[in-house]
Amino acid sequence: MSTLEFALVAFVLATGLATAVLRDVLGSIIAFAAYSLGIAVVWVVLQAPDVGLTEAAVGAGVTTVLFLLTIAKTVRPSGERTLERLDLPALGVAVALVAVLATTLGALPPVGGAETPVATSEVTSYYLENAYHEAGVENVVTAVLAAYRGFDTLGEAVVVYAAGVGVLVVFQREVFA
Amino acid sequence: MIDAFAPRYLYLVTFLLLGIGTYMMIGNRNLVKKVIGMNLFQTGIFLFFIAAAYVEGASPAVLTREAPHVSPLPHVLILTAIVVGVSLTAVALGLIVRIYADYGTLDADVLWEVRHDD
Amino acid sequence: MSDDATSEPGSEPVAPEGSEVDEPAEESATEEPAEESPIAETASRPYVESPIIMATVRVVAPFVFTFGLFIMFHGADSSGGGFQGGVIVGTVVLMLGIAFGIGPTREWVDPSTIVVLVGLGTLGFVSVGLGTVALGGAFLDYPVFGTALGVPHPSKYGIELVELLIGVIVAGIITGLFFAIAAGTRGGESA
Amino acid sequence: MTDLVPIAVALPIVASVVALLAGLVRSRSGWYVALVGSVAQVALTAELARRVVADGAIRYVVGNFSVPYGIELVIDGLSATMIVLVAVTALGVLAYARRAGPRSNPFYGAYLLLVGGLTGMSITGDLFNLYVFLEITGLATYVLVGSEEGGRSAVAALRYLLVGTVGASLFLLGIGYAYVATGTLNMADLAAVIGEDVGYTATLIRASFAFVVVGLFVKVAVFPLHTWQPEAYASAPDSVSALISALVSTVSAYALIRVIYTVFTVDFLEANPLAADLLAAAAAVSVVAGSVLAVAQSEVKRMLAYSSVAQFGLVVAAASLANETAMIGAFVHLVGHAMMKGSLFLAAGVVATATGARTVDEYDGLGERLPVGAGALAVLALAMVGVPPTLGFVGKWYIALGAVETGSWALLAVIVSSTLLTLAYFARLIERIFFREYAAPAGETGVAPDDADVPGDADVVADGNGLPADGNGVSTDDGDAPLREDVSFGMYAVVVVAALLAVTLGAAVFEYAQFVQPTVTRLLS
Repeated sequence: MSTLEFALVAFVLATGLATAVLRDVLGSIIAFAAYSLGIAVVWVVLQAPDVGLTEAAVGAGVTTVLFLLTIAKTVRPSGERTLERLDLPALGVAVALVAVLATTLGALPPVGGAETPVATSEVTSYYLENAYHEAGVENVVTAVLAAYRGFDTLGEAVVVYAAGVGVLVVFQREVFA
Repeated sequence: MIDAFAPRYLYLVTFLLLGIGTYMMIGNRNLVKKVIGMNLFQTGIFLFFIAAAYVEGASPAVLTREAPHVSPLPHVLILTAIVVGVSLTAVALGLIVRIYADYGTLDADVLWEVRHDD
Repeated sequence: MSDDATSEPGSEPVAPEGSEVDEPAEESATEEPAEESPIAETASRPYVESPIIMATVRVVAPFVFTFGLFIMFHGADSSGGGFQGGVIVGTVVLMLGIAFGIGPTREWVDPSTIVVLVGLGTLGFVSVGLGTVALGGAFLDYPVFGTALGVPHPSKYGIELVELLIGVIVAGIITGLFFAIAAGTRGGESA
Repeated sequence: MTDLVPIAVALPIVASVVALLAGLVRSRSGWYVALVGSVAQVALTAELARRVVADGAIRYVVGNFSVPYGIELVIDGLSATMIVLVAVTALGVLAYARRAGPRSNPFYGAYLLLVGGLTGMSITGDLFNLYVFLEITGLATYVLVGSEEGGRSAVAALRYLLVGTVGASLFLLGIGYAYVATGTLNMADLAAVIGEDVGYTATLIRASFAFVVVGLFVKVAVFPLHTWQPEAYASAPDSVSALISALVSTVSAYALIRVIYTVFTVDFLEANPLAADLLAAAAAVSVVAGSVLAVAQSEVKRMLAYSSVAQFGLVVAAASLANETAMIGAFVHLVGHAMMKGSLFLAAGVVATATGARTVDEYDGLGERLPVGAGALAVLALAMVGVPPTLGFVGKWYIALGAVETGSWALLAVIVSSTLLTLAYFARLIERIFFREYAAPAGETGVAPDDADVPGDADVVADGNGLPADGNGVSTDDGDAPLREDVSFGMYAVVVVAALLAVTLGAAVFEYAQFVQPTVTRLLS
């Protein structure tokens, strides 16, 4: 792992932690936007540019704007303190979860290894070999997204549509006015 | 110990993000921050998948780039999951705006009180 | 990358809005519902009236729009796709809303047009699947467009069509969510 | 033509969009679109079920790809059961929602999306695709819960959204572990790779199992992960409470069984006896805790909600036995519970609409004030308790037989005690309905009579009768129903028909058992 990668991960964790401890919701949202940008760069570093692009557009862009609109419509707790008070039961649950998850760490294949089941799987090599020939596009991610797993993508489109319908139902409207 | 840990540290980051997200959803009283926590929780899982797809020295799964390529499948899954995440966030924020219009507060503890008075 | 284009206009000008509104609302944290007062006033008022931002947006918006379309069709051979492109196109409307106020933007983009766009996008996607079935293939079986209709590179164009439809849905929903959340609730009237 | 399989998912989605768009032309037209869509969906799923009966399981790969690469859809006896149940229930609740509302077009858009999501969950043979449909279902459910006026339902919906998302995310993490260990996502392929290459005791597979099960436990609302559920059911509009209590947890429980037995298989449970024990323990705790909490409720809808926590404990208990009889019992109980609990919520809605009574105390003397509604409610409650020969009895009987066959005496004790506990909370209600005098509180006269509506509901009469698509030409004995203001004939008809079905369908279970037998045998082999 390079220094750059390490600094990046440290930045992501720091901004993630900041969203949790900042008492001011606006501060928390800004920290979250920074976190999203950081994680988008992590995706790019991990050779997932499509995911990086989406994360940047969605996490740092759309989600942040929606959060800001929401607090513009609602309230920010007044800032008598900078940091949240520590909630011990919640911390206990979080630590327990991390501890349980950490027990699986040794069993996970090393990141970046060429011999992991994901990298060597029949499915992965099939996609890489046949995407251009069967789906006619150079970007295998797009080929898998729209062709091989097109049904998932239909579901994804329906989820987006559902969010729209959902907001209409929640606001009891017929149109986005 | 370190030898076993170093190549897997990204998974540990995943777990820590899940921990932070969990903490925020339980510990933070402000509803907006709970939703931010939900987003952190989800991105933690995204990292799990993207890290699993990564191969040292490989290029993105675009055929114009030279082989070897990283596995495209986890990327596709996470693209879908990101979309799901933003949709959930949008609906959650819609609900929050409505809750605020009705109760004038976003404090989860106060809202539970209000609810029990109904 | 596109990060700057999408995030910058959003995060900056809206930020002061939050701090303005919170004061009157904070003390009503008791039983009293806050009614419409803070909502009605913010919905009608433009976000910022900075001529600089207006001018910038006027210049930048067409480029961002084109960039969004480019990303939408770009996904076939390199990174990008309908979803990302749709988000960026939707961002254009967000930018307009922030620069010129949500009210005027909403008049410009008719709310029911958005519903129609989103509906037609979703219907279109499902119809691609149903269409391949009607042409004798499986659901979402793009090569059928080639064998039955003689479309060259049927898979590629099928994928592009789907990406375009996703882009339409996403751009519409982003715009719609923006308007809906900005407008807030409308009392107890059920539509 | 097997292309009907993806159309079973596409149809409700198309109907949903049409409902939304129709709202631009004419408001309040959503119900009619939903009616047409639901009728078509019932016909479509019935046809698919007929083919499964005739030719066995249908396998379909979307996009004409080959199997582990494309997404596979599978309809066998169990998934056919689910899709028919979803379609019929959705149609039945529509008959109720005609008058009871909500009436906006986006509401029916979400309603139909829920049908599409649940159908997709039932028929998919791909683990990640299951996650996608789980989230579509989730989104639709959250907003339906939040569709009631007032802040209470919004708070409940948001809480449901947060908890439900954690559940779905844990499920996704479980998929991640399975994928990292195997490199594939197709359920059948996963089972093969896990069995041949990875092994059932690998840490990654165990972790995957744990996260998938815990994630789905949240969706099923197994104690103590049920915290979202009572408030969500209690604060939603009555038609929504009925729809989601009947379907959402039911299909999630089906997904749980599907994943445990199709992906991890019986061999996993044999290799990890602790996993099966923990499932059984969670189930037992859920049965007892759910029942005890139900007894403690004063609001009727909350009581019914806690009752679901207990009843799904029973289903999970049956699933943990890995025994054919118990598994058939689990499905009989899933279907029976869906019908009875959904109708109980509708009956509670009828009572609340006609008399305003929403708490147990307010049910005093209801038998005289509202004989049909109260009678149907009592019959459904007795069926839920498991009084022979009702549907509730047969399901529990099969599960108990399964427990005897495997020698799981502890679980048998749980099942028997569950019956007594169910009796405890429903007896309280029935006693108030029939053996207490109604003491009218000052100024309480239910809903004021305003609009006479009987003629306008002629079309609903037809739907009410069309509801039992699964045979038993029941004629609605409605002659004596004094139609009170705002309780439409359709509302009464659904509840009465469901009560009659709950009593009579028990007799049809033997044929159903024969129908699912081959699927269950294959699932457990």
